[in-house]
Formats: sequence, C-alpha cells, structure tokens
Amino acid sequence: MSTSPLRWLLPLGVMAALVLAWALAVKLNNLPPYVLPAPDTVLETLIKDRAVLFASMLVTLRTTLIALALAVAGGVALALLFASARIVEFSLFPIAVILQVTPVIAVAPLMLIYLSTDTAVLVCAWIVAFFPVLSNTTLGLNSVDPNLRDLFRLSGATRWQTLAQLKLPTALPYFLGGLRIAGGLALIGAVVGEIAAGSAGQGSGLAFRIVESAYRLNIPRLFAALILISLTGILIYAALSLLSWLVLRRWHESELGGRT
Amino acid sequence: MSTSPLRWLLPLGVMAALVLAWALAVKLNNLPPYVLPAPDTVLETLIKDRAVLFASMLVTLRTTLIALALAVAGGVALALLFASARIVEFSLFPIAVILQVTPVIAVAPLMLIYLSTDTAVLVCAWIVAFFPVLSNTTLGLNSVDPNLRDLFRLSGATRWQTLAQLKLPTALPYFLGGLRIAGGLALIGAVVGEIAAGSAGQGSGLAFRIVESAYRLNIPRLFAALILISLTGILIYAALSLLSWLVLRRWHESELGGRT
Amino acid sequence: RAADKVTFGTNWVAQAEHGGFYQALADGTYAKYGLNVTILPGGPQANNRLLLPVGKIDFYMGANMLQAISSVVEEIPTQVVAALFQKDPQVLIAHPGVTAFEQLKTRTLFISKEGLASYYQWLVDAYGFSESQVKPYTFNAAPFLVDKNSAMQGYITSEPYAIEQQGGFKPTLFLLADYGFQTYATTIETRNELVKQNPDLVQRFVDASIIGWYNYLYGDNAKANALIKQDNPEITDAMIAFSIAKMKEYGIVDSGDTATLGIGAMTDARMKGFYDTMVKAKVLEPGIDYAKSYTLQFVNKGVGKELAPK
Amino acid sequence: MAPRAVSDGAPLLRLSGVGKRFSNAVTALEGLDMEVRQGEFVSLLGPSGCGKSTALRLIAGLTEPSGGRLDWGADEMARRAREPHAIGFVFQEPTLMPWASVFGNVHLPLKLDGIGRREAEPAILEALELVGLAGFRDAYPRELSGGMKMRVSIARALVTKPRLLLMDEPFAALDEITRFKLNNDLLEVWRRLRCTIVFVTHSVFESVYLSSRILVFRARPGRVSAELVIDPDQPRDETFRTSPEYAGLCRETSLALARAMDAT
Amino acid sequence: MAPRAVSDGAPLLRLSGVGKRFSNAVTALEGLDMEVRQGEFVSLLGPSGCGKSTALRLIAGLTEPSGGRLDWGADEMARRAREPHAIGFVFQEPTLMPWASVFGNVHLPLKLDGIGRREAEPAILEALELVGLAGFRDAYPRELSGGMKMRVSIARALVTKPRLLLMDEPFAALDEITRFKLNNDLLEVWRRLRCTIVFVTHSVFESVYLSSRILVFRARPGRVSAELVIDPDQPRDETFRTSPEYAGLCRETSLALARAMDAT
Ligand SMILES: Nc1ncnc2c1ncn2[C@@H]1O[C@H](COP(=O)(O)OP(=O)(O)OP(=O)(O)O)[C@@H](O)[C@H]1O
Ligand SMILES: Nc1ncnc2c1ncn2[C@@H]1O[C@H](COP(=O)(O)OP(=O)(O)OP(=O)(O)O)[C@@H](O)[C@H]1O
Ligand SMILES: [Mg+2]
Ligand SMILES: [Mg+2]
Repeated sequence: MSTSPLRWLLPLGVMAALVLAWALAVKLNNLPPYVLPAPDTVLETLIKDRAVLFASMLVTLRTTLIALALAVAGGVALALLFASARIVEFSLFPIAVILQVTPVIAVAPLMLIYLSTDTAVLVCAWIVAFFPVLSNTTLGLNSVDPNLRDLFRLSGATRWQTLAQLKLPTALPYFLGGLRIAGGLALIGAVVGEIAAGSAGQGSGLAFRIVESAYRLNIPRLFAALILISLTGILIYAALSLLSWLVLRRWHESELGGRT
Repeated sequence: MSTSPLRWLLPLGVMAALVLAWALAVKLNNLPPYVLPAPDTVLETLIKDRAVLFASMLVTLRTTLIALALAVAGGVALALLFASARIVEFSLFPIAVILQVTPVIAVAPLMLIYLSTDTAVLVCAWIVAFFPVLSNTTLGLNSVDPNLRDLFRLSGATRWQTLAQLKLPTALPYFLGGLRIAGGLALIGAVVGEIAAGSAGQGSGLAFRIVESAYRLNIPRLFAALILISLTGILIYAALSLLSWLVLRRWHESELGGRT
Repeated sequence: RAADKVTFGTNWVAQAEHGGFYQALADGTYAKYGLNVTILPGGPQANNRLLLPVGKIDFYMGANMLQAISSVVEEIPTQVVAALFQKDPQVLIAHPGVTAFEQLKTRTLFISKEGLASYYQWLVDAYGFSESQVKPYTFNAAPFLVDKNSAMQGYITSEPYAIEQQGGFKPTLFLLADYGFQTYATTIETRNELVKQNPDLVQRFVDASIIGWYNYLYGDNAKANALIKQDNPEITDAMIAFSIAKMKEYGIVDSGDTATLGIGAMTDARMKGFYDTMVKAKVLEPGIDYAKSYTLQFVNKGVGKELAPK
Repeated sequence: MAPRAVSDGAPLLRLSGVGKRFSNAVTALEGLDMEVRQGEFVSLLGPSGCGKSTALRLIAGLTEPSGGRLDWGADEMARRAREPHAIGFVFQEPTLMPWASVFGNVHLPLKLDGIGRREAEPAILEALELVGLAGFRDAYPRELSGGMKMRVSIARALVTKPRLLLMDEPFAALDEITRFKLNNDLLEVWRRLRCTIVFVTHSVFESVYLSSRILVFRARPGRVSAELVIDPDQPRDETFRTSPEYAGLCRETSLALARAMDAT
Repeated sequence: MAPRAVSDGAPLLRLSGVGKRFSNAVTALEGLDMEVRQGEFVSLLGPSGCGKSTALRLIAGLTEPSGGRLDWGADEMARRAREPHAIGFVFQEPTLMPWASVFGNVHLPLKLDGIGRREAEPAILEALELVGLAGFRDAYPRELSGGMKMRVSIARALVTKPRLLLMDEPFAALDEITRFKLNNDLLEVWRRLRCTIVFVTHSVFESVYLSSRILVFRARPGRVSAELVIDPDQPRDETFRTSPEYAGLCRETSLALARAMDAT
C-alpha cells in the first residue's frame, strides 16, 4: 500500500490542481500582483531570490528541528513525570497549560532581557510545540491494557521496566500522532519566534524575509517565502509519517490499513 | 477519584507555591516593575483595571470558543472525509498541513483585503486550532478494532452507520485528546489573530491590551492580561477534561485510572 | 449636494500623532469641504496599507517615503499627495550618559525588523553602525531599561514618555531627521486613479486635513482629543500633551519649507536628495522612477497658513 | 421430541480447491474442498492453527481466497442466505464494543437494520435470557467475566434470527452445564429457524452431539482430511449422550482427529 | 512413570471469609474459604461468572479483597512463592503485547528479570517447543490463531519455572489432542518443578485428570460449595483416563457442579 505510486502521484495531482486554480483565479479576475501574485511570478521570484531565500529557510529549518527535538524531549519527559502518579498529573498539568496558552508574542520581549536572541526564538518555538507531545503521550501512557499492566506487576517489573517496556510502547501510536502535530507547530513556533524575538538582517530566517517583503510590498517574494514554509511543513510531516509507518506497521491498526 | 478534594487542592497548592516563588524572586532581586512586577502589583492592576480587562477577556473568549467550535466542526469533517478512503487522506493531507504551517501573522494582512476584521481573526484562530482535531481524529478513525469492523460489514452496516456507530466511538478518546490540545491553541490563535488582524482601540481583545501595555511600558497591566489569558486557558482545559471524563469514564482505560 | 463618503486608514491606534485629522473631523472642517470622513485606526500589526490599492479605503496615512517608493517598485498604483510631517519622528533613545550620536555605535541597539529593513541601512552607510549590534525591538522598552549600555528606536512622541514614567529618567533623544534622514512622514497616500479622475475630492481632503493640523497645533484641540480618547480609551491627557509638546519642540509638522509653502509641503529637491542618500546606503535600488511616488499637485499652496501664530 | 426438519440437501455453498496465503507467507489453507448444504449443522474440527477460523471468514466473505473458488448455490434459499443481516457470526474472541452496555451490544445488529430500542427490546431480552444474562443488561463489557462476554456475543448473533450462522468456538469459555444447556438451546434455535449452521469446536463430544456432519481438518496447509456423517433425524438428548452409538461416534471422530494430526 | 513428589501439605495460603464487591455493586465473592497447600494441584470449577478469575486475581495480589483475609503460610517455601517472578499467571485472555513477536512475548518475564536475549534463548525455545510453536517465534500476535495466542501465553508463564502457577482456563481454546498433550506436559512440569498449581477449568474431565483437589464454586455470591480429593499418587495416564475410577470421579464431580448450579 505504501509503495503504490498512487500514494505519491495523487497528492501531487491535487497540488497541481490547486496551483492551476490559483493561476486561473489570478488570470480571470485580473488580480494585481500585490493582491495575489500568479504562481509563475512567485516561482520566478523563488528562483531569482533563491540564494537569500534558501539561506533563510535553512535558518528556520534549523530552529524548527532543534525546537522539535526539545519539544519531544520536554513533552515526553513531562508525560513520564505525569504518568508516575495521577496526583502529579493533576498538580502540574495546569502549569503545562499555562505554558501552552502563553502568547509568545507577548512574552518574547521579556525573554530577550535575559536570553540571547537565538535562545529566545528557540524557547518560543518550543513553547508552541511541546504541548501536543505532552498531551498525547500522557493520554497514551494512561491507555495501557489493564491485563498487561497486571502481568508486569506480577512479574515484579520495576517502575522503570513497566515504563520502558509497557507504557512507552502502548503510548507510541499516540506519541507519534502528537509528534505529527508538533512538527507543524514547531515550524510555526519558529516563525512566530523569529517575528517576536528574532534577529533581523543578514543570516535571519524566513520570518524576517516575510516581514521585510511585506514592508516593501514585495508580495511575490512574500509568497515565495510562504511557499518555502509550506514545503518545509509538508516535508516535516511526510518524514514524521514515514517514521510512524516504519515503527507501527507491524502491529498497530492505524498503520495496517485493513488486513485481507 | 475525581471527587477527591486533593484533585483540586494540590494544583492550587502548586500554583500558590509558584506565585510565592515569583514574589520572592521580585523581592530578593529588587526587580523594577517594568522587568517583572510583583504578584500583588499585578493583582492590584487586575482589580483596578477590571472593567477594561474583563471586557477584553470576554471578546477574546468569545473568539476562542467560536474558533474552537469551528475547529471541531472542520477538523472532524475533514477527518471523516479522510477516513472515507485512504487515498483521499493521502491526497488532501498535504493541504491540511499547508494550512497548519501557514504563519497567520504573515497572511493576516492579505486576509483583511477580503474579510472583515472579525472574520479574519476567527480564521486565524481556526487555522491554528483545527489541525490537532483533524490529526487525532484521523488517527482514531484508523484505529478501529478489525474484528468489530468485520462484524459491522457482516451486519450489512452502511458506510454511515459504520462511521457513526463504530469509527466515531473508537475515535472518541483520540478526538478528546485532540480537543484538549486544540482548546489551548484556539486561545493562542485568537490572541495571535487579534495581534495580526485585529482591530485596535475600543472593544478589542486581550491581545491588544497586551501590545498596548507593552508599548506604554505598563508591564503590570501586561501581566494582568497574561494572567487572564492563562486563567482562561486553564478553564478551557479543565472544562474539556471534565467533558472527556464524563464521556469516557465508563469504558476507556485512560479515564478509568486502574480498577480494583 | 450630499457629502462624499471617504475612508481614511491610519497606521496605528488613535493618538496625538493623528491629531490634525481628528481635528478636521471634530470641528467640522471635513464637513465644510463636503466630505463625510471615517477614520479607520490601524493597529500593532494590522496592515491597512494594502486596503488602499484594492479600494477598501480611499486615503491612507503612509509612515514615510520609503514605503511610497517601494510601491513604485512593486507597481502599486498609489502615490503621496501630501506630507504632514516634515521630519520623521523616528528617534534613537539612549540612557542619559550618552552625549554624542557617534557613541551609539558601540552600544546594543534595539531596532524593529521594519527599522532594520529601512533607516538602519542608512545608519550603517552614513555613520558606520553595524548589524551585529542590533537586537530586535518588539515595541516593549523593558530590555532597554534593563541594559544600561543600550539604546533603542522609538517615536519621539511616544516611547520617551513611557520611559520617563517607568524608568524615572529623561533619556537622551537623537532625532534621525536631524542627522540626515530626510524622509517625509505621516503622508496622505491615495490611488493614482483617484488623482486622475477626481482631483477635486483629493484636493478637498488634503486642504481640510492641513487646516485640521493647523488648528490642532495652534487652536482649541479639545474636541479632537476627545475623539482620540474615544477611539483609544487607553490614552491619557498627559500623553497627548507630551506628544504635542514634542511635535512642536522638534518641528515635526511645522518647520523648514512650511514657513513658505504651508503644512503638507513637499519639494522635488528634497525628494531627490533623500532618494540619492538611500541609493547610496543600498536601502533602495538605483534607477527607480521615484518621482512617480508623489505629486506636488495638491500641496505647497499655503492653505491655512493664516492659522499659524505669527 | 419432534423429528427435526430435514435439510433438503441442496448445496448452499461450495469451496473448491480454496487456498489462503497471508502476506507473511503463512499458508493457512491449500486445496480446501468442502460443501455446506442448506439446513445443515456442520462442525469443523481440527488442531489449533489449522485454518478453521480462516475458513469461516472465507465463507462469511470477510477475506478473499488467494486461490480456488467459492460458489454459492443458485436457488432462492442460497440467495437469501447471502443477504446482509442474514449471516450471524460469533467470533472466536468476544468482539464487544467497549463503549456500549450488554443491551447495546446485543441491540447492534438490529439497530443497523433500522430497528429501534423500544421495538427491539423483546428480542434482545429473549436472547439475553437464552444465554442467562438477563440480569446484566446494563453492565459494560469490562465488568463481565470471560464466559459472560462470550455469551453476550452469542446472544448478539442469535438476536437477528440469521439464515446462516457461523460460530467460532462459541462455548469454549463456558462450564459444562451451561454448555450443555446452550447446546440444546442452539439445536432448538436451529430447528425453529431452519437455518444453516457452520460450527467450529474443539470438543469431539460437542461436535458429535450437535452436528449432522463433521469435517475434520488437518494443519499446514489446512484442508479437510475426514468427513463423518451423523443421522440428522437422530434425536439429540440425554439418552443420545449416554448411548453406545454416541460413544462409538465420539471414538471414531477422535481417531479421525488423531490421524489428521499425525498427517501433519 | 515415577511416583510424583508428594506435597508436604503445609499450607501455602489461606483465604478466610473473603468477599469481593466491585464498584458497580456486583458481589463476585462472599464468604470464600479456601486453602492452597504447598505442591498441590488444585482445580477451580464452577459456572460462568461465579468468581473463579476473581479468586485467582486475589491470590495473585492483583486485586484487594473487600472483606475477609488472605494469609500466606509462614515457612520458607511460602515466603519464596510470594517473591516477584515466583508467580506465573496465565490470564483467561491471551494478553500478549501486540508490538512484540512471539519470541519477545515469551522473553518478557525473563527480560524483566534481567536475563538477556541470548542467555534466555534456550529456555524460550524450550517453552515454545512445549506448546508446539517453535516455528512461529518471529510471528506477531495478530498473525496467530486464537489457540496459538493462548499457547504463547502458556509458554510465557512456564518459561520462568514459577513456584506458584495460576492458570485461568489455559486450554479452553485448544483441540483435544493438543489439550491432552499439554495436560501431560503440565503434569510433567509440575512434578519436575515441584511447584503449586491453581488451575481454573470448565472441563470436569480435565480437572479430574489433572488435580489432586477440586474446588467446586457456586455463583452469586461466589464461594466454595464442594471439595473433591483425588489421590495425588494416582499415576495420570491413558490407563487412568479410561479407568472406571476416573469415570466415577468425573460423575461425582459433575454432580457436585450440578448441585452448585442448582443452589444459585
Ligand atoms: N492475519 C494473519 N496474518 C498472518 N497469518 C495468519 C493470520 N491469521 C491467521 N494466520 C495463520 O493462519 C493459520 C490458520 O489460522 P486460523 O485462525 O484459521 O486457525 P484456527 O484453525 O482457527 O486455529 P484455532 O483453533 O487456534 O483458533 C495459522 O497458522 C495462523 O498463524
Ligand atoms: N471489573 C469488574 N467490574 C465489575 N464487575 C466485575 C468485574 N470483573 C468481574 N466482575 C463480575 O464479577 C463476577 C465474577 O467474575 P469472574 O471473572 O471472576 O468470573 P469467572 O468465574 O471467572 O467466570 P468465567 O468462567 O466466565 O470466566 C461476574 O459476575 C462479573 O460480572
Ligand atoms: Mg480459530
Ligand atoms: Mg474467568
């Protein structure tokens, strides 16, 4: 199923159809480029400005990946802490929720007082991305088959063994689901972080390109940057889906896709 | 378990400890209010400016709830569409990912060309919140017990019946997990949307209060607004957790919490 | 004849820097000129600018000439028809110890992304500032207050007030305009098509706005301030007073050419000078037909000059 | 006891040379030939893992054969037995919906058929009564013992009064007395509904007591290795269970099973 | 056959007046008195839903009694049987980890005991060989038939050579021949390890064949209603299975079971 070429061709077809619709919309309504640039204009810009845009993309991608890694580490670590006892979960979850709903845009300046710019951007991206990992992993850790839990208890499994060999595998499909959400959020978080706390000028990420293009009303370039962000997002999502498939294909319904 | 007073007292205790630590940090380091205001200063501001702050909170809360409702509707509807066939899922998921990773901050000005301010804010909040619902519900819909699926097939269940009576109940715990993530995100989304596309001045939400307080260096008020946002977030999370408990307590492990 | 309905979009929440427009609205000058004006305040990020070319608003309050020239580059059919601020209110704000502009070169500077994309490039070129000393400014002065060895950007009419209140000291201010950043600011932009098809309407709006500014600065501005406070309840009388005082002290609105040409004045010479400086600083490309970004058709007529104190 | 309705012997379905290979290269069935006739009570007997459940799933159309063919009889009866709702299936595992009560689980097939709670109630209660669970109608699956879960699953299969009943070791988790009672109840249902039953069991005694025909499977690859026919008109009761014929038939079946296992 | 090691008869554990009430107000057990002696093979027999599984879970310490007391013997043997790893449990459902192969599932209790893959391999293969699944070591649970899953679960319980083995209908899903073979294998294991076995079954024949003592449960509330003792020194083989004593014991047990059910 996953090797069928349709799996790749169809999404590409849908994307092509979307781009076509976009091109037609621009053409038929005679939209000026500052309202909605045509796809070819955007592509041209993308190629023309590739040096500066790709450099920025790499910066943003780097932040995203580090933030995602930290989100996974932090989210899973917290989930494990919460799973140690329900009472810990009740006590600390409100703090996690506070972190999640804190508008990074608002607190970024305060962070800048004590943190370097790069760290502040990372913290922003992390705050945005860690919660789905935490929440889904906690849900998974709490969904253990009670009979298996009993088996582990009987076998004299230590807390740590129960965790590593029972709870974590059970939580895996939930965790991977949370990871797929967090992937995109880490990217948005990186962009928002760059906007809120990021350095500008040379060597800065896609967010600065977007703000700069908006300031200069260079809308085609703004769209080129947006498209790079979308592509990055799709790539991250595809990579995480592949990971999920590799890990779960032998045993979890969600990746078996119906047996014959 | 859920009726034990500890369930409420402990989180409150932890919060109290946090506030105390905050107060001490301010006192011992002699921090000026524009860096970190003391909790009592913030509380004072909260009481003094309650009229304007609570009015703003209601505006933001309203946006959040509408966005959350739309996120649920949209996320579930898309998940159902995706569940109709794996091929649909492959084809359309990239679009969902694009929507998720689109930095609303960047596109909000473009949205304002065609949408009214309120609608634009809503769309921003929706974009941020819908993905976890979609992603988790899709995961849930794909995790159906294969034997039960066979049973439905044998009983001549229609597509619609299988959906309503098998897939949706199976997906429920996953969906509710996604909802708890989306609740907080809808709130952030509303705040970011207000910042990106929101009208300012009268009748505007907490985001505007924050930006404006920051601009005027009225940091105690900024913190008062932040605290209102955190409280709103915790309230939403608590409400969604309660919902989850009510719905799942009779049958799902995650809400049973170990049987005796 | 019914009054023409027009919408004027600003680029920030209502404040004293928009006073002249509110004045014309409050004291009936717009009405007298046959205009039924709605003022649409902007916000921290809300971008009313794109609403102009697509026709959702008729006039837009441009921040400075850089954006107007960008519009030419991007072939956006808008132009500046009046410049109400002769000097850009952009300042660099430093702690009291700083005495000379050059000293800022060794300090950490909090500059916004927009600033970095515009005037900062000129500072680099003209004064040898460097990008590496910049930290992002996000419209919150706390980082500046904490770091005694820093300076930050700001509007002369607003940030210094908050800093005086919260920091408890009078900061040193360097108005960029006084150091050679000679863009006009707080302009009125409109669509080329409106200029061509209904110049009378444009002229009436420009004239009424100019009169509004004279009255706001030199007449009874109580009603205008009431309107401003209605649109933005957060603002206080003290803030408004501070802003007006600074506008007067630094000649933001009424200085230089306005003595002869009246408020709103623009000249080709100054535009050329500005463009050349910006090209040299690599903020703008050479070869842009910058003259398309403005027109002198509606200003320099001395309208309302009689309202200024002698 | 009334003489039972004689099956008219017309074929309901026939598997010819059916094979089933799973994607992990395990060959569960190969060259399976078997026939099910209308109104029959056929038991499938065979070693663990020989493909009985797989054969049942093939008949139900839940999986496709990877070789050979499955043909349904051409007449009206066969056509009607293939309709949705006409097949009742008791899976080897209880397969209950964890979110529904016992009542809700048994209601399911009727609900899918458009029959509301109120209207279905008598049939549901009757089925629950039959399996001795009338007192547990509001319990949830996780509150039931293993045997009780299986009985809910049996009630669910019977509640629709199916024309073709496929049962995969339905009574394995039950004590002998309950099992004997349900054996008789099942025979009663079979007679009353004149339905066809394909029954997987591990109990030689049970297969002899219940069926009109026993198919003994051998393993890897699974196929029919012996067939025993038992007079369908033989009354099935305690007299039969203690009769020498019964003992003889059991011995014969056990031998066939032993031979099937040796062949592997 | 060598005479089996005689149990020394010291009590391993005793349940006195034990009750178990679930949160949904179902009383599974009430006033349950029973004793398990060291080295014994005790079978629990009783109607479906009478609390056999609950009693087993109580003994294993997986659930707390809501009334009465559970006392363990005071001597060294009893102490050692309570150690972790010393109890083997076969659940009524297979309870396999879906993410691990057959090998991995059987490895689990050893792994939890710190014994690595390499070191554990001989024991694992031996256990798999015993249940006839050596060829399926790399299969995943979802690729197994119902009986095969149950056998994996049995192999997992045996692989640690436990001192106390609690088995909840381990052979219910198996064909008679496999079942007979495993019956004998289990007796062999019991003799070799000199362990204590508490065995839940629904088969009267099996209980008589295997046990040295049979406890017959009655239902709602569950408690012991009869006790049958079978000479532990009686050799268990085909001769025994076809002997008149065996038939007599079976009849007696069936009667006790029938009386237990009538009492309900
Ligand atoms: N989904 C599957 N994937 C791979 N192999 C499978 C699958 N299902 C069953 N098998 C294999 O097919 C064979 C037959 O399985 P089946 O379930 O039909 O046996 P059975 O006769 O019902 O056994 P039991 O009496 O133990 O239930 C077994 O060897 C099993 O390993
Ligand atoms: N978790 C639970 N919550 C509520 N009631 C339960 C629970 N587990 C078991 N029961 C009830 O306790 C009683 C005894 O259950 P138990 O599983 O011990 O029966 P059993 O003797 O093992 O039956 P079987 O032979 O069918 O497995 C049953 O009536 C059952 O409904
Ligand atoms: Mg089977
Ligand atoms: Mg049981």
